[in-house]
Amino acid sequence: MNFNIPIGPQHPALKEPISLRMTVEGEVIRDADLRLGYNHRGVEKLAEERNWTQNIYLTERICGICSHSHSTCYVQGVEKLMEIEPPKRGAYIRYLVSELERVHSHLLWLGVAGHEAGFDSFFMYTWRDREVVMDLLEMISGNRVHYAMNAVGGVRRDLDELQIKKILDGVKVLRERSEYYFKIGANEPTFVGRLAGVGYLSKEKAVSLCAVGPTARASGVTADVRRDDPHAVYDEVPFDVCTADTCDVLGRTVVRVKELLESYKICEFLLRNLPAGDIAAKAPKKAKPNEVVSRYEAPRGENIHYIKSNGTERPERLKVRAPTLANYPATIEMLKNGFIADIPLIFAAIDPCICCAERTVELVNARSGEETIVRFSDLRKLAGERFAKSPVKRNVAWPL
Amino acid sequence: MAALKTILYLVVYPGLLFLFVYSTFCEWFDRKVYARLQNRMGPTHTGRWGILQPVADFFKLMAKEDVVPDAADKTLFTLLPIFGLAIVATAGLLMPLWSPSPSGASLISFPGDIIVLLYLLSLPTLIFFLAGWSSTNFFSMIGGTRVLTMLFGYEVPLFMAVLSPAILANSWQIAEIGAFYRAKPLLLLPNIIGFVVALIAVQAKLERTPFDIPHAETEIVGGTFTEYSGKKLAFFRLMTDIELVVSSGLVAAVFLGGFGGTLVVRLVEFVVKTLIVIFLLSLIRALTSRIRVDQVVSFAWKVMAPLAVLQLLIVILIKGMLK
Amino acid sequence: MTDQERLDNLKAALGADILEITNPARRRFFVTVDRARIPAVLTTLRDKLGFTYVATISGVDAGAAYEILYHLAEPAQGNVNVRIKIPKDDPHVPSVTPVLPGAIYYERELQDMFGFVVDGLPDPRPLITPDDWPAGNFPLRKDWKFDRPAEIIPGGKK
Amino acid sequence: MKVAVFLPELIRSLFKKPATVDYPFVKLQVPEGFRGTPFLHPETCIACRACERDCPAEAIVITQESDVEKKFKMVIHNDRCIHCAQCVDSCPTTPKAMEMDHLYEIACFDRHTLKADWVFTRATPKKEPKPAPVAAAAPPAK
Repeated sequence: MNFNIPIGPQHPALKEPISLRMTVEGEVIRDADLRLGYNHRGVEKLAEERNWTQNIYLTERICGICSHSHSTCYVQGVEKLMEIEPPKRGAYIRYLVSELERVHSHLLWLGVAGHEAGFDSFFMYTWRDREVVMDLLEMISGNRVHYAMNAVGGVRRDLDELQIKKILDGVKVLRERSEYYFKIGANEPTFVGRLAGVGYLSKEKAVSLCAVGPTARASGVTADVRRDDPHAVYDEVPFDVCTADTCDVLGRTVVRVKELLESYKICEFLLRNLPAGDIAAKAPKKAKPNEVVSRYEAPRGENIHYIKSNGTERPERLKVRAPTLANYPATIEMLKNGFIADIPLIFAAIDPCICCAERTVELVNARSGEETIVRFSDLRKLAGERFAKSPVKRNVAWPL
Repeated sequence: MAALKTILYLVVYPGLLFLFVYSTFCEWFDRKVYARLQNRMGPTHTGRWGILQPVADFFKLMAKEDVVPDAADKTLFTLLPIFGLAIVATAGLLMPLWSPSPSGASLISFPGDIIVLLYLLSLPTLIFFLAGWSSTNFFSMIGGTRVLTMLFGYEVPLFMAVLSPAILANSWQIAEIGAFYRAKPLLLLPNIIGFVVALIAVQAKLERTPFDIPHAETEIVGGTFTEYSGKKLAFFRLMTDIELVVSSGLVAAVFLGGFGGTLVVRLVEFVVKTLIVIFLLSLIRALTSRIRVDQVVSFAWKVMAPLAVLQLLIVILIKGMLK
Repeated sequence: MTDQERLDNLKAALGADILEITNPARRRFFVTVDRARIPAVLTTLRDKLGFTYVATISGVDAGAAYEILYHLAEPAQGNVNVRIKIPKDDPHVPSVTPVLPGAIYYERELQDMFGFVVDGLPDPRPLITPDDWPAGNFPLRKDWKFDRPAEIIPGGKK
Repeated sequence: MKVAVFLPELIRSLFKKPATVDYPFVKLQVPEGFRGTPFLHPETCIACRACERDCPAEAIVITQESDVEKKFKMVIHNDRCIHCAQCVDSCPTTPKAMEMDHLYEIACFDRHTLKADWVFTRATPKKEPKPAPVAAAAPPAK
């Protein structure tokens, strides 16, 4: 007996709107379908109307969790277009923030995984400890979420000795915490029982469906842009690419925890070897006509920006591809033959950032308050009409 | 006059009013302990230490709009919360709290009342299933089937676990079991396995983590209660709270030596012992992650049921030795 | 591997399919090929050089014609961007999803955003535009202009 | 397989002070470099419109009041502001005419109350540096 259940666009397991339509047989998922487009803001079109500086903040707002990753990816590209090189100190600070952001994103994900598995204590503890890194980021950049650290040609804020000391202390605390939780989290039988063997994605499938980030690495694919396409500081910093071979949600958890530990190492390296000097180079207002592909390893996987300039102070085209969109085909594959109970876990395991993945369409009149009201009343009218027309049906079937 | 008195018992103590006050207090206690275990604050602002928060929640829900789905079976949909509340409140009367007569310890007390109590505690599960089913919502229906699937898991271990102290006490009356263990408190020790099994089974019956599968919000939204709102939801929530009190009262009565003495002592003992049980339940809730419904059933039959049988064996052996 | 070697590899693998090839930055290659040859080119790249990973597909409105860029990446071979040009009056493009299954969402996105017709796409439903999106509106084309309505703040005194 | 591995952490938390704060009653200090709402020091502004050009949210509008008097009006739409502080970075004057304060509780019922405006005469860049303005202007909102 098959029936369809809609997961989303509004569902407690999804913090952002996306529609997953599951065909289930009892508790087992037979097929899954995906519908995007509930969260489109038209960033790519909008970027063509903004100058290079304004676009930093626009790209930063593509995502709330990995805000630094998109703006870094964009700024890397623009720097290449303008043929400037950020000073060493600026680059170090920029990628220090990147790594701290990865720490906060992975801690957030661990908490979310705990919550999706119904393990709220784990959720509360990881998020409590995440506050440490959030406070560090707020101290460095002046804000908790949108750091606004990037400028074309470097970063906007410098670090002083006191701040460096505070970050090192914070990283130390975080490392202890992460190791402790990793140790006990990996031993809690109910938690491990929920994660192990769930959402299987074989290595071949991960490769052919172009999975990225921890999703791919948990299937044994050693793909990491930081190593594959070394840019800026990453050819100087020693770090390992973390992989797992269990191909399930447990593997993805392990990969993320290992990456946390790697990120602490990178942060410490960057801080200990922070060179003196300027933090930003002077950037011109305009860029020569050219095109550039910029890649960056965000916490969720590879970010890729394609930027084309036309000699003015605005980009001709800015194409953004966020890691979540790349992981959707793999998600569909993972969901098949899983249990309903595992939907949130499997879906959360790619660390979906729906507003990252969706940004292209300009929603008609979403900015105008009045239109929204009109739309709402229209919606109500429509709903009322539909409700009146439809005969009362009890088309339910015994699901067992 | 006697009728008036009975009505007073039913409505005030140990009936509805007492159950309402005490169950909201227990919910507050549970929430507060759960929050403190997670290093949070928990309810803080309504009343002293937020103690009135569950009451405030209840009245707020009562004032909310009540939506009945068009496709739902309206009579059943409306009656179920009332039935559910009535059932658990009746079960509450069986608690050995109040004795108009010197012999029995509860308002209604008769040989075999423990069976009736267990039966009354099974009914809410059926109510939840019907509630989910009559909502005609996919999430509710999945929740409803999960409720029933789980029932097959935990019900038998719970019955067997509660059976063993009764066998040892040689009585089917809650008050008598309590009195037996009050006389011989050392005999409580052999029942420790049964106590653990009963705690876990009660946790499952109350649908709390790790057994909150029927209304796992990240999977199936509100589960059985997805379509419920307003007064009906308030009734269901109150029903869950009273069920928590009654179940923990049952566990306390048979495994922690019951309640005895004068009215006040009896009440104090009841409060202390149920709060201990609720604390343990909260601890379990904070300790574990939700498991899947197939894992529940296999856990119940592979671990809990054998343990309960083991407990029965121990009790029978001890009984033989005592004779 | 140096960029020169990578360039040579590409030239050896693709041969006559290459209309133009540039190497503007470290590990970045832009290859222009003919529109009809794109599935064949991607198959060659996949089989000979191991490009299984398509990072994304970008459509560009380049004024006189549309362009589509297939951004492929491989750790050793670097980042290869295969460009095809599409005349504005005939926006047909063969699908590469049979070659690289991970490309399906990017191709569906292209259809929605640029109005390309991707021939042979296994699942051609709209992906991101709403169900009631008016036909013939392709937002990322340069001639698609959107007048931002004046901001009306609900409530308020002014 | 271990059971109840989280117990020590749970019990420890039970006797610890809560990690959360009772927000509206207890407030945490924001760090020194916090980016709150932007405001203008009208006496140093040279009306170069660099902030207006670079503002990603188009939250700053500068208009000339009259041609003769060099009088300008600047409106900061705090309801649109995204608090990136790019206006502070773009400001070419020393000392900066734009500055961020530490105000973060700017939610209100009417968006119009969030608009702050200043009417000022354009400062002419002088040879010798001006003394720092006395006491920052009052925070604009609320």
